[in-house]
Amino acid sequence: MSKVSKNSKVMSKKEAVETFVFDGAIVGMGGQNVARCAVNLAHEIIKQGKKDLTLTGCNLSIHMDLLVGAGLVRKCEFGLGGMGRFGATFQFKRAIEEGRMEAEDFDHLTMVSRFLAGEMGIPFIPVRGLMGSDIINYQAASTEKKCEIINNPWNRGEKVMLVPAMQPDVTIVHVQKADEIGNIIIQGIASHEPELIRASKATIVSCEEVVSTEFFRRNSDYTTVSYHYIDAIVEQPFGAYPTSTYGYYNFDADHISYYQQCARAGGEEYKKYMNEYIYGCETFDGFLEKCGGGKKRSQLKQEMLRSM
Amino acid sequence: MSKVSKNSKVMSKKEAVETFVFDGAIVGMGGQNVARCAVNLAHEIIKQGKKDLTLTGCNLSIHMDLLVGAGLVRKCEFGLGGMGRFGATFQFKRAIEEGRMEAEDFDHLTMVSRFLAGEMGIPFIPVRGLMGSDIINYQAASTEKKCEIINNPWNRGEKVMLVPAMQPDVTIVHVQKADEIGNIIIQGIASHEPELIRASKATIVSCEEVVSTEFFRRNSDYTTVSYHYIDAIVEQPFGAYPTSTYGYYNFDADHISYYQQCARAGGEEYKKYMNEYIYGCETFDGFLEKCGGGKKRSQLKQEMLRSM
Amino acid sequence: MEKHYSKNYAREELMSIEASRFIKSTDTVILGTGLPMVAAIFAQKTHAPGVNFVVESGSIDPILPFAPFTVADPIIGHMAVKTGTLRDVLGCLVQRGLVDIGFLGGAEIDQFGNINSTSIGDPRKPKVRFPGSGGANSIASCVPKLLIIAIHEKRRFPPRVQFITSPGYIDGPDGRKKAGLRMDRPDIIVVTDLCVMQINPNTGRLELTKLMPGVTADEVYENTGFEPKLRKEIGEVELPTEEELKILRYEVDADHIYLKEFSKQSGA
Amino acid sequence: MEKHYSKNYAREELMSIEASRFIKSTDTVILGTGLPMVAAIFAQKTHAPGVNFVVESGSIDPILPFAPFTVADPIIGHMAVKTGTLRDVLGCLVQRGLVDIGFLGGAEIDQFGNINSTSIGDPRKPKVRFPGSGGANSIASCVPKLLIIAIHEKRRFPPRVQFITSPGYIDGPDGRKKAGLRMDRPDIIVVTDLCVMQINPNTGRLELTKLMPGVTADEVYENTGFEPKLRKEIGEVELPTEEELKILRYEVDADHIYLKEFSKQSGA
Repeated sequence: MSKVSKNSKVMSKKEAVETFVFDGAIVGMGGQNVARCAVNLAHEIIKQGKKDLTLTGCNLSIHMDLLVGAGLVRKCEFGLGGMGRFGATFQFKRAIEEGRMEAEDFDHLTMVSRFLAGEMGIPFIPVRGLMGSDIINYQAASTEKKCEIINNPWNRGEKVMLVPAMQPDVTIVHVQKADEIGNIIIQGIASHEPELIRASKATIVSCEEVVSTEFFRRNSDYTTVSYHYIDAIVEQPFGAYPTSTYGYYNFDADHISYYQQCARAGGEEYKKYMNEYIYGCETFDGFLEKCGGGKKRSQLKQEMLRSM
Repeated sequence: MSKVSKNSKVMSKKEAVETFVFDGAIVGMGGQNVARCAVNLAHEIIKQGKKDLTLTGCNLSIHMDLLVGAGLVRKCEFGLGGMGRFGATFQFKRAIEEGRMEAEDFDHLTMVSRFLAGEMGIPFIPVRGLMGSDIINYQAASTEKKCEIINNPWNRGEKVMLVPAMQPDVTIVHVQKADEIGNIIIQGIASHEPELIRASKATIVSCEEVVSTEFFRRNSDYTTVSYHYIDAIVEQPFGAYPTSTYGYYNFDADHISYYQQCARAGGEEYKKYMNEYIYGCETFDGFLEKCGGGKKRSQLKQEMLRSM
Repeated sequence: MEKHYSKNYAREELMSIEASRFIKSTDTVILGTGLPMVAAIFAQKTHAPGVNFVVESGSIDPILPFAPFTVADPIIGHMAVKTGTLRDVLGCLVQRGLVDIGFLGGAEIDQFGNINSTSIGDPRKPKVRFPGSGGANSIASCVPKLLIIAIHEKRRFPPRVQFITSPGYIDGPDGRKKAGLRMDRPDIIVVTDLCVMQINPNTGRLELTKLMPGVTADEVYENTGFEPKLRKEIGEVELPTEEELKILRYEVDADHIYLKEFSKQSGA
Repeated sequence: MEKHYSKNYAREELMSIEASRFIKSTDTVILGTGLPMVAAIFAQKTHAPGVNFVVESGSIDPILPFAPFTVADPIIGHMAVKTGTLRDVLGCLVQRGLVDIGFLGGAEIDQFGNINSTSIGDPRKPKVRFPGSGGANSIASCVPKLLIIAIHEKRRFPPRVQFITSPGYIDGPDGRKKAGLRMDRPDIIVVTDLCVMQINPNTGRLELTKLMPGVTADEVYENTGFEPKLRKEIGEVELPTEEELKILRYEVDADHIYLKEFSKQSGA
């Protein structure tokens, strides 16, 4: 059985999440901070109530916080959880402080090195960091062995830190362009995503637009990741909202701030947010309408054009 | 002292080779087979007689064979030495068979993994190959430790093959476009070059055309390697001749075949080639003129256009 | 559709066609230079239109109108979905475990399916030096199915290669496992101009499974340095059709780079 | 050119300007989010026009017209020579050893220059959870010069951080070497709104090297959880010029995202 398919992978988010996300899965998270978080796919996972998830990535942001807030996450394995000037990811923060969720702290470079080992099919990889830090002195109860220090066979006496490969069960990522068989282009900064996607056992891609395979074959120098690693293509314009998609729209500071207010308050206020903006929206397009609709969308498009 | 410079690095090949190539250096070789070999820089190294070189790369081709034929190479560390349908790299073949040159055989993936470790600043990296082969049962006399097998700390009992990082002293590479501070774009297949260049302590780039830095800043998704790794920019149209440069010109089967005939014959016939085509040409442009001049060049351009 | 078989073919041609038959339309195949390209492109143009190729130099799923001159021929990236790097192909596809078939040639192939493309004699001062591994070692180490195509000559098929560049079963059924190779029981198929040999994973040895039309087992034994066991259900290689030969001769290898022109070769 | 010094500034403003003075025009600097961006962009707009920035998210040498909101703000790639990946920046520049300065903030900074951005209390069930390392651990592990900018508060400068996220000298002059860090004696400079402290590699401890105008050493001690030794040649931070303040206020942080508007802050 070939692991790679060249058939059309275009499907609904519902089908994609039903097929590739399962209870207990390790879920790779694309995007970072206020940029290109696959919020539309996070909403769908919440609606389907896939639980006991382990989330992994570099800068886990609002998409992670939503899943944590929905009570679906048992562990995060990451470089950072937060939203920069918008403050902490409050549901994440509280879940850790209250001992309801495991946090396996690494560092961005360590995480991307682990995905690199994953995409290369090798079991571990050295990193120059971590040594001397408390990151290696604590590990989550469910982690078997976080890291290992060995002697450098080429320079005895030199200690070398090894970290294990990470191959998530399924990764969710939002990109600018994809074709129906799964070739994708990420425009602008690509963070940890090329490595993450290729390391994952399955990947669900949501995209701003589906373009032809011919487009990729005519611009083959610009393909970020080829179809070999992709399992589902979901077309969802503004799929990263309220975070940004480079070249398409800015993040929405108003909605993010409102989310942060609810997430920080927690309790009823957070439930209200979830009910109104997730459970209460039949579709992601419905969510977008509720958040300001076409007027908001053209404003965010304009803002993006100005910053390019 | 900062290791990175943003000053103009445009210089003559003479100055570039004088400054960055030294006797005994480990020289990284860009290009492969009949594509984008930095033949113009190999000619300059030969003219300057830089000796006791170790050449490293994946598919070492005519640029390597010329340096070996000129008697400047003491060792090759590589994936393959050859020219596909044009046959062996005969000077290389003979130098090994006669015990005049060390051959440290690896495999393409192993070499690129070694460059990957080099560019990442880590001391070694695992590979899944080599085990069970004779590649690990022989090593050149000058090699300290070719590879090491350890137990996987995450799966005791599983053997894992490690290979050491490779950071060449200087790499020579020919690309399509560069700016004066050293940003480069490789069009078409890029083989092992991104990793090789970033792993190297210095890199000399020859290019088909020097474009503005503005060009890179306006097309920043398409930059292959940023200026941080580059030390010299040499503008030399047809600098890969008689090998090809994608988007610019095809390889010249006639000249390659003629070279192969001379290299296979060796002795006087090879000396005659070297005298006529290298020592006898004051400049690389002079060499190009001798090889058919403008007529040949437009023929090879036409051939490239037809294959794109 | 009725098949019009032809007997006007060279064995080298049928060898390429037969090798192509082991490729399915759903396969991802990594191609070495030479005859593997001829056979694989032939497969894509005939029974396996969906097959996707990757080439070590960085070309991912190109559409090759004819067999390129080398893995670095400018045509190698033609209409690829991605023109990437060696790491993309050998690292993130082959070593990552996503490639179904590795398709190689080799200077020496032994009874265990080991391939030598390095040297004859002491590797440090060899009698004959070959080009070396290229990507072959990694490919042979990692893929679940290895397809080897080679002209059948006695010296090319010794009992034991003089240098294992790319491991087959090394020295027996557990050879790969003992050596530490994760892919410990791959399928290995050798297609020559005389026959097809396939590995028996329980013995770690090649067995004779098919003969070219008109070739006898004795003829194979005479030209082989070891004695491949005969499979019970030994078959005959299916003849090529006229259509197949036309595609091979006039589309895949139109310039006769890899296969001599049949009319010239046969003196017809 | 004569300098017109100004006394109409907030200490936070001078803190950013002072931090920027440690950046040279030839430096490659990796920028964390927040005040490091303000100070670094200020340096580029004034005395260090040639400086090149890299940002962990993958932006290489962007030209930033103003301080971005986060490391993933769409403006972060503005006019970059390459928009790449996290691996490009933290792997192939920082870990590779090509970055001169790491520029960070931190929730807690101790006398050894260790930074905590992880948690207060038992890390498995902390009293306060911070965002975590991001790229800071790798940066602090690998760069030869670490620049830290932070508001001076006693609880922010404890004798020992509760969690070493990013190692300074760990526990003394040989702390890094013992831990196995190759970059074993980096320069560490801490710029606050009260003073400048710099590491003494022979003791592995921060020393007080400069005071903000009008601030006394006692005032620093009152607001610090440890007692930084006084350097003999202790100096005063140079006042900002009117021109510098104008650039800081109206170009770098025009929307007052990072620095409060001075007029409002001072009540002027």
